[in-house]
Amino acid sequence: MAVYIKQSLFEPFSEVAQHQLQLEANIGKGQYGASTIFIGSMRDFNEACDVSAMTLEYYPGMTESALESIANEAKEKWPILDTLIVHRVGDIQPNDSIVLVAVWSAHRAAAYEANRYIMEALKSRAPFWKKEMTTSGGRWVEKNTPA
Amino acid sequence: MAVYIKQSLFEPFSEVAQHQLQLEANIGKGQYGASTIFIGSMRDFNEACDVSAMTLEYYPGMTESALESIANEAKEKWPILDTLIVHRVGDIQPNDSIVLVAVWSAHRAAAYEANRYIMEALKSRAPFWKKEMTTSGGRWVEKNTPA
Amino acid sequence: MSITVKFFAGLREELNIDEAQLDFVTGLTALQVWQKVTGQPTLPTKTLIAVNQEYASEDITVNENDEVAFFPPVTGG
Amino acid sequence: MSITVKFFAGLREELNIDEAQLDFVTGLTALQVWQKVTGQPTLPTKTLIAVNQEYASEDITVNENDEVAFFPPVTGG
Repeated sequence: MAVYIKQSLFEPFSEVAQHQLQLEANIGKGQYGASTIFIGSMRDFNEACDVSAMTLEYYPGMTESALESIANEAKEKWPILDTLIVHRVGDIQPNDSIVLVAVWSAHRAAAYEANRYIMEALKSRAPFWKKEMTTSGGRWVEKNTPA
Repeated sequence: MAVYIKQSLFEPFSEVAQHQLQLEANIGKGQYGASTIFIGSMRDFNEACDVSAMTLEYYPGMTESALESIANEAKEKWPILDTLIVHRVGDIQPNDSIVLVAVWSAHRAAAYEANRYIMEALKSRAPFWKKEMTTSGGRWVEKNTPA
Repeated sequence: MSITVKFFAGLREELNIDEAQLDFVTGLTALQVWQKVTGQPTLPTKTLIAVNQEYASEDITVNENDEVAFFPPVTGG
Repeated sequence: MSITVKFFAGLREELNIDEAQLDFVTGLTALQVWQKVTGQPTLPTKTLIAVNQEYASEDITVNENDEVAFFPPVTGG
């Protein structure tokens, strides 16, 4: 179970691959039969509404512990073997990865459901705030899309 | 939208990364905000029931078109931008990746739901058959786990 | 003018037939194809049928040059 | 003996306060902490409160050395 806040660009596939090697070292190979990965990235709204970049603020300390609580809740609700949550903060460019959630389990239902649970909980409870940079200045995103 | 049948070991993260580069070349960067990846791999049942390896048979031609139909159905049901399905056949060792499903979309709900839909449809309709190799010989898996 | 008949997985091994050619006769159903090739009156429970690589039922009428396949429940993924 | 008060995102910018220290008084609620630091009688609609980095309501009583944070609805992910 790991949570990382990244101040600069991260490469989601290598983060997952690296974590998976650690998992295999810890619990042995061939223990998980299913893994799910969600990657959220910054869309390029340039033409539609002039958003050219974004800044993500967080609450150092509380953000990490909120993400750890969410991962623990998922582990209590589903028979999962491991989770990885990576979230970017700071200045973000279009197409950059913002969030990565990976879940490993023996069977697919738990991997799908726990992954979605973590993402929905993260969106509603983890202290992150997005500010969009437009041609007319910055504006704070007021609420998250429900899905 | 791509479907690949692999006769030998494949590396899921590089398959997804490669397909994503093609997608970005086709539709431009920053078009998708969400992607989901499911990876099913062979578990190691050595201690529990002596399964040391597996062989996966398929129906060349029908298998590919069944997977393409499933991907098309997902595209009709959800607003998704692209899908990638990779499935291994032939002789498989514990920990090898068996199946990879990746979905790209603007928002997360479609990416999660379409990915799960593709996996459930693949499990129930795509012509693949697993034969487990045990110390007392081979045995065909009789039915798929529901989830 | 013939029909190609294929068997997969456990069914292929039990029958010891991978692929067979059958002379075409007008009005032939998938079940009759099974009967002619295997000599068995009925399909084993849960056997699936595909005609030209699409799922079909045992009473479907086949055409010349069709490919008819019989196989057990699928277990991929 | 004090309380650390933090503000984030839009609230931080509007109030132009990042962090403040407040003298501790027994029985102080989170709402009173807000009032003392900002001079405003009520919290803006939807403002969230965390005490020692856990979500709390405005009527929670704070203790000495607590960290009290105020911030708008979260928009991560």
